[in-house]
Amino acid sequence: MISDIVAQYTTPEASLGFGSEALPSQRGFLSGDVAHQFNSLAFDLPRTQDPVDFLHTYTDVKSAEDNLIKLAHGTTTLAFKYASGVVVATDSRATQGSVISSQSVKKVIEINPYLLGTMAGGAADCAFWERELGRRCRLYELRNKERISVAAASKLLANMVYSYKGMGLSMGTMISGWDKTGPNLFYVDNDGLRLKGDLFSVGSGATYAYGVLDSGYNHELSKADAIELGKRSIYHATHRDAYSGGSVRVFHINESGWEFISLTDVDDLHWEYTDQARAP
Amino acid sequence: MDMLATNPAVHPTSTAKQAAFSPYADHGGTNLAIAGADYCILASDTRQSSGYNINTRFAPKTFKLSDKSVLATAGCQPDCNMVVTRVKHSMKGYKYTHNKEMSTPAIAQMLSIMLYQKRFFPYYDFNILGGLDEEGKGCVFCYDAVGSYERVPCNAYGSASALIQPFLDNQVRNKNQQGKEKVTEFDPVARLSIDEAMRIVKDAFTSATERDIYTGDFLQIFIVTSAGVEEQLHPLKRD
Amino acid sequence: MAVEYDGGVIIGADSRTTTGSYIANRVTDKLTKIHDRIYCCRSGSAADTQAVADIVHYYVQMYSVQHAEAPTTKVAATLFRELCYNNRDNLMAGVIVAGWDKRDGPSVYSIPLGGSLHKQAYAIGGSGSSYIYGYCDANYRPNMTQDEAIKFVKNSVSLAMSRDGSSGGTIRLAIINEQGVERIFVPGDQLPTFYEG
Amino acid sequence: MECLLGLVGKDFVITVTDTSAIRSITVLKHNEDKTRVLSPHTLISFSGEAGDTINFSEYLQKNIQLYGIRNNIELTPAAAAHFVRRELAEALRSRNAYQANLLLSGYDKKKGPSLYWIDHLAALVQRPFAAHGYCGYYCTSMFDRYYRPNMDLEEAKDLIRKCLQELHHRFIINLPRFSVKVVDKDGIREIEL
Amino acid sequence: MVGKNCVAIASDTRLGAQAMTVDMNFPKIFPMTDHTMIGLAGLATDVLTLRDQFKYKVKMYHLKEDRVMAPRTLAHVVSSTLYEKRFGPYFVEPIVAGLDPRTHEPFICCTDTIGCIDFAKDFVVVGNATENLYGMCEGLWEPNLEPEDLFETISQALLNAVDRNALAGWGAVVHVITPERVITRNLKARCD
Amino acid sequence: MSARIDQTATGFDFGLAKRNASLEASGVKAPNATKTGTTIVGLIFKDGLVLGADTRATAGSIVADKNCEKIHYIAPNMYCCGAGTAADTEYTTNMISSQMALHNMSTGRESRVVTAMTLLKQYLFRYQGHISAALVLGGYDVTGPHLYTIYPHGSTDKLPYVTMGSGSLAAMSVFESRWRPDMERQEAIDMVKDAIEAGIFNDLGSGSNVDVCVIEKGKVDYLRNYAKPNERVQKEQSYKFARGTTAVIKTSIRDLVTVTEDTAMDITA
Repeated sequence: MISDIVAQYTTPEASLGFGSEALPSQRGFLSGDVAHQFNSLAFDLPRTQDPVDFLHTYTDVKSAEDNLIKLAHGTTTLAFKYASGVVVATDSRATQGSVISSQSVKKVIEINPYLLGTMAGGAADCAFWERELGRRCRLYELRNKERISVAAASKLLANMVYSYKGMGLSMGTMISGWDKTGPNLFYVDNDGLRLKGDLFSVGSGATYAYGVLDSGYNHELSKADAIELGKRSIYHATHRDAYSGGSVRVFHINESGWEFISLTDVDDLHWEYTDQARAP
Repeated sequence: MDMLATNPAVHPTSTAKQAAFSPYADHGGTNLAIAGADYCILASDTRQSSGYNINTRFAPKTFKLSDKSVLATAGCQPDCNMVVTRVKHSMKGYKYTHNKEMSTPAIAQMLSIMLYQKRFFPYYDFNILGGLDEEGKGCVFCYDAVGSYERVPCNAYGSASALIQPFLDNQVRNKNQQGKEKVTEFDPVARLSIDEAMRIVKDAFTSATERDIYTGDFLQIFIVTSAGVEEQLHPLKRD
Repeated sequence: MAVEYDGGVIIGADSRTTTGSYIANRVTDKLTKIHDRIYCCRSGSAADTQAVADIVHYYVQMYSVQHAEAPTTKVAATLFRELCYNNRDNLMAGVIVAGWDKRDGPSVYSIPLGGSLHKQAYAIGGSGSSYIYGYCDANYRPNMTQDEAIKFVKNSVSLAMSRDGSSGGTIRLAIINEQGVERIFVPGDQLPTFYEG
Repeated sequence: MECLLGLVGKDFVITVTDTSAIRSITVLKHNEDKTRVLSPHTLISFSGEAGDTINFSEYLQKNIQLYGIRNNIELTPAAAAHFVRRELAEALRSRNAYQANLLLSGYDKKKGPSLYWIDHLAALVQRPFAAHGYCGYYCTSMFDRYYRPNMDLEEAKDLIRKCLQELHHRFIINLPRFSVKVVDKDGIREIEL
Repeated sequence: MVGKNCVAIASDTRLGAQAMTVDMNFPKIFPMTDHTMIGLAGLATDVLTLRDQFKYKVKMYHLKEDRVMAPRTLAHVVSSTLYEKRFGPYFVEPIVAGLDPRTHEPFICCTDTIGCIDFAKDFVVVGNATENLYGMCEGLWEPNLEPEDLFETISQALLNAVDRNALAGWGAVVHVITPERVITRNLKARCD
Repeated sequence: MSARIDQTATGFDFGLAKRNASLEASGVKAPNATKTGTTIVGLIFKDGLVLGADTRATAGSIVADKNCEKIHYIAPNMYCCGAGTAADTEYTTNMISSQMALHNMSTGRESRVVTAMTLLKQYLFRYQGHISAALVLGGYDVTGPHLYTIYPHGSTDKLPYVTMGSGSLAAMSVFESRWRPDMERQEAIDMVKDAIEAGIFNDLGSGSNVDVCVIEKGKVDYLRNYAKPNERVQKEQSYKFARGTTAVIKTSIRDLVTVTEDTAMDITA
């Protein structure tokens, strides 16, 4: 009886913060799968009638309340499959309202040597959940002694995010990689939508990227041309969309996993392309 | 489904109608950090205000975590204090578990997850974690309210961040200056001596004090070097 | 507030104007002269009541020039009523008009927020009045002497000032009768005191 | 929902407008002409509120033609553009703004072809290529990528074809037919892609 | 910005519809007299409408008074034009910069959307990157800069400020007005 | 020859109001008007009165003007400090000042403070507070020194010492504790300076310098920047750039000799 009363007034140990879970949890430190102790990341919720509405009031850009907590948003990312692999390209700008908070964000997240995830929408959401996905893929490998397929990995992410549907997560990501079936590309977003496809662009600059990407794409592109197309599409998006910019980060995936290709400042690209246009 | 047991909408929270109470307040103040080759400078003003009133002229919001790490906070003061307490608490737990001090990058990752744990009831607090990394090079990590972070050569947060940030871009990262070496992501360290950096920090804050009403009173500077953390206090305009 | 007594009227008010919780003026003169022997007490929005009082003052001056005699208190009160009633959506003005004239002798008129006009033996108004209805009903007697009337007003206003947050400061009184007008000022530290717990 | 594109070539201006007249979810008409001839070498194409666009562009048409008759000289495209902007800006004050986004393309014997982008708030700018409506989100970057100054008609038609193909490929709204008009020294004519 | 016997005025050249950049060649600085220029930041349509209005008023003044309008006078013309629309203002914040036609004394000022003039001796900033510009100018400016140095200071202030604001940039133009000449330069700015 | 000034024909034109409403509905954010947080004070002493004001104008939380003038001329013997929307105080005092000049010419007498007060109050009352100007009006006329406060809605108070603006509480604390009737000139000036400095240092909406204006019989001393307690410290270093630091695409120089005509339409056939 007493413990019930006490329990009422003490926050459960698990919610004291992720770090504190390093302490031995009730279920015994060594018994069972050690990984379980990290599973129960309980999120704190505001004690209000409608927590989602609360969050909307204080973090949504469009809310009337002069929102105090602006989250980083706005971006352009793309990925496409072609004959010899997958090209992933992103910009590197994060904006809070019209203020550019950073021009050097890493929007390609290396989940594991064979899996890449991209970041669009909430920077914190994508970074956290794709890092969590990396942890789970590693556990999968340890448990099953083989690398997880891209389809399964993207499904894991979709399910994780789906359990928080409607609570305000903002994520538009592309999971790409190489597995037994060859190159694979999936689009996953915070509504829990998961699409298998050959070519996607996500973010506020996506339409501009699509314009150049679609008109320049064909399945038999050489690796160099594919990389150039990816880079150029991002450049055009950064040029026309105010909320994209910084530099273009390009990755390429083939059978031996992903490979970092280049990080080029969009400013250099702009003057390079304008000179090109004027030259011939 | 081990995550959240029930759908948040039917969570048994109190049904009482919430008055126009807001759990957040902006207590103003500005922070700045510059990472050098072998040093890291964190500077912040100590004015705490709400609305047009000054609560106090000396309310430090930058805290020494260890000999190699300092955390600067800005936003809602109770949230800031809570974050600092929990970081210190976790660092102590880490020390007793692993018998070594947490490195600055380790603290950075932990702080990111700790902030994200409050993703649906965020701390209104914009942190800058500064110090020396394992190789003794200066490092500065800047955060948004829910844990997205990035290692940068220099950064400014708080009410005058919009004023100081471009100034740092120009003077520390040499942006838009032909012929000057740019500071890239691969080596995010300012090419400045401590003295040059200190001059820029002081000028940045006197400029911010001129134009931002929430910045002023005192300038508290932490200089992290291999010799440890040196603290300085300089006066600022009080109007 | 204002009260009729044998031979004249006593008009009195506190001296506090507030903007929110800040006392903008702690020695305000709420007894506004309309004519030689007609005064009014203003309550509600200072801007509205000042504007209305100025306009009535203007009309009353024109009246006295055109009729070569002082207007009766009734005339002044009716002018107030016209303005307050016709603009009642845009005004927040409660006025008490008190004065002495040859025709009716002493008279007190009250014009509350709605713009209606009431001739009364005594009238109280403003945010502090709700606290002293009891006291006034209990202590008012018709045909009081001048001193009794002064004591009655002083006590009533002082009681209101101690209970109502937006009333306070000093008490300003005026005795209006055939001889003319005599101003009385009661400083804040010499108010009549009562049981305050 | 409607799309307007414009492109300045070597000695001509190409203007592309969709030809669907849509009310709520139904296409009422498939060959709607969303342009008006302001003068023999000046064409205006419009998109926006049905009533406003027709009413306003015909008002312009009448006045510019009257100018031609009165002064016995054709109003140059630059002057016409500024006249349109002034009328639109003045309308902002006297009534609700005209909900009309305009592209004005013209050929001036002395200065050659020119294209003006005017939005419903009367912002005016001369552009080598321009777009109104959602097609701008797809085609602007394509114009950036493939546009060259002094393109000849064939190259320009090819670029327009690419843009329309992209719209059919990516844009949710089905715009089956487009009207393509060219303004050059010989005047205004409709061409097939 | 004020320098030694000279003033400089600079602006970005973006015309955008919210997030989409429509045009990269939309200067917001217009010459009014030989030694005076007006910068108009805000809603594009009002920028063009007011440019025509001020040009008209300056030319009429010149015809009527047979003398060139001084920048201080122009500041008051701008201010009253805006205040007339007190309860339905133009969405524009103007800057007036120039040299007095007779004494060549530098003059700068800016006004808010309803015409409150801010006479400054060092610099004035308007537009949607104002906070960034205040930070830069307060940091970089110093008195008595030669025209060439003033050009560098104002350019660096503008470029670094717009690089921190998503809705500004895409090219920049800088005018330096000295008693003898007006030097106009287009800067190589980031276009993202 | 009526001295009455026709106040009905004010120049406000509401044309754009409808357009702005629809613009703001479609998300265009209206840039804000400069507001002066402000500390303004006035007090009466033996030989006249002293007005005081700070010199900071703010736009939101940013200081727009570090040395603006808040003490406005009304008449040779009358000045008026303004707080609230900067443009409103500027234009309102300016308009009444011109009306006072006209009134002075038509009556041939030195103007009275009560006239200006009445003109101001009726003008502000008409606009029901939408013209947000909070004023401290002071002057020395034939009937002696007078000090009024005028609120945006049109109400006025006549007092021996007054403070207005966001720093008024800080300033009033100085006056309430130290004001005495019939003070000497220098003591009055010092008290006004201290009151303004109380506002400058304790209220974020006020700052920079202290302006003082002493008005005595037939004599006015407008002491602009009487005290400058907030000079900026010398910067640590100069940030002058090497010439050529900024990348330039195109340079064009216009020698101010020829006058360039606008591009008129070429009407040759």
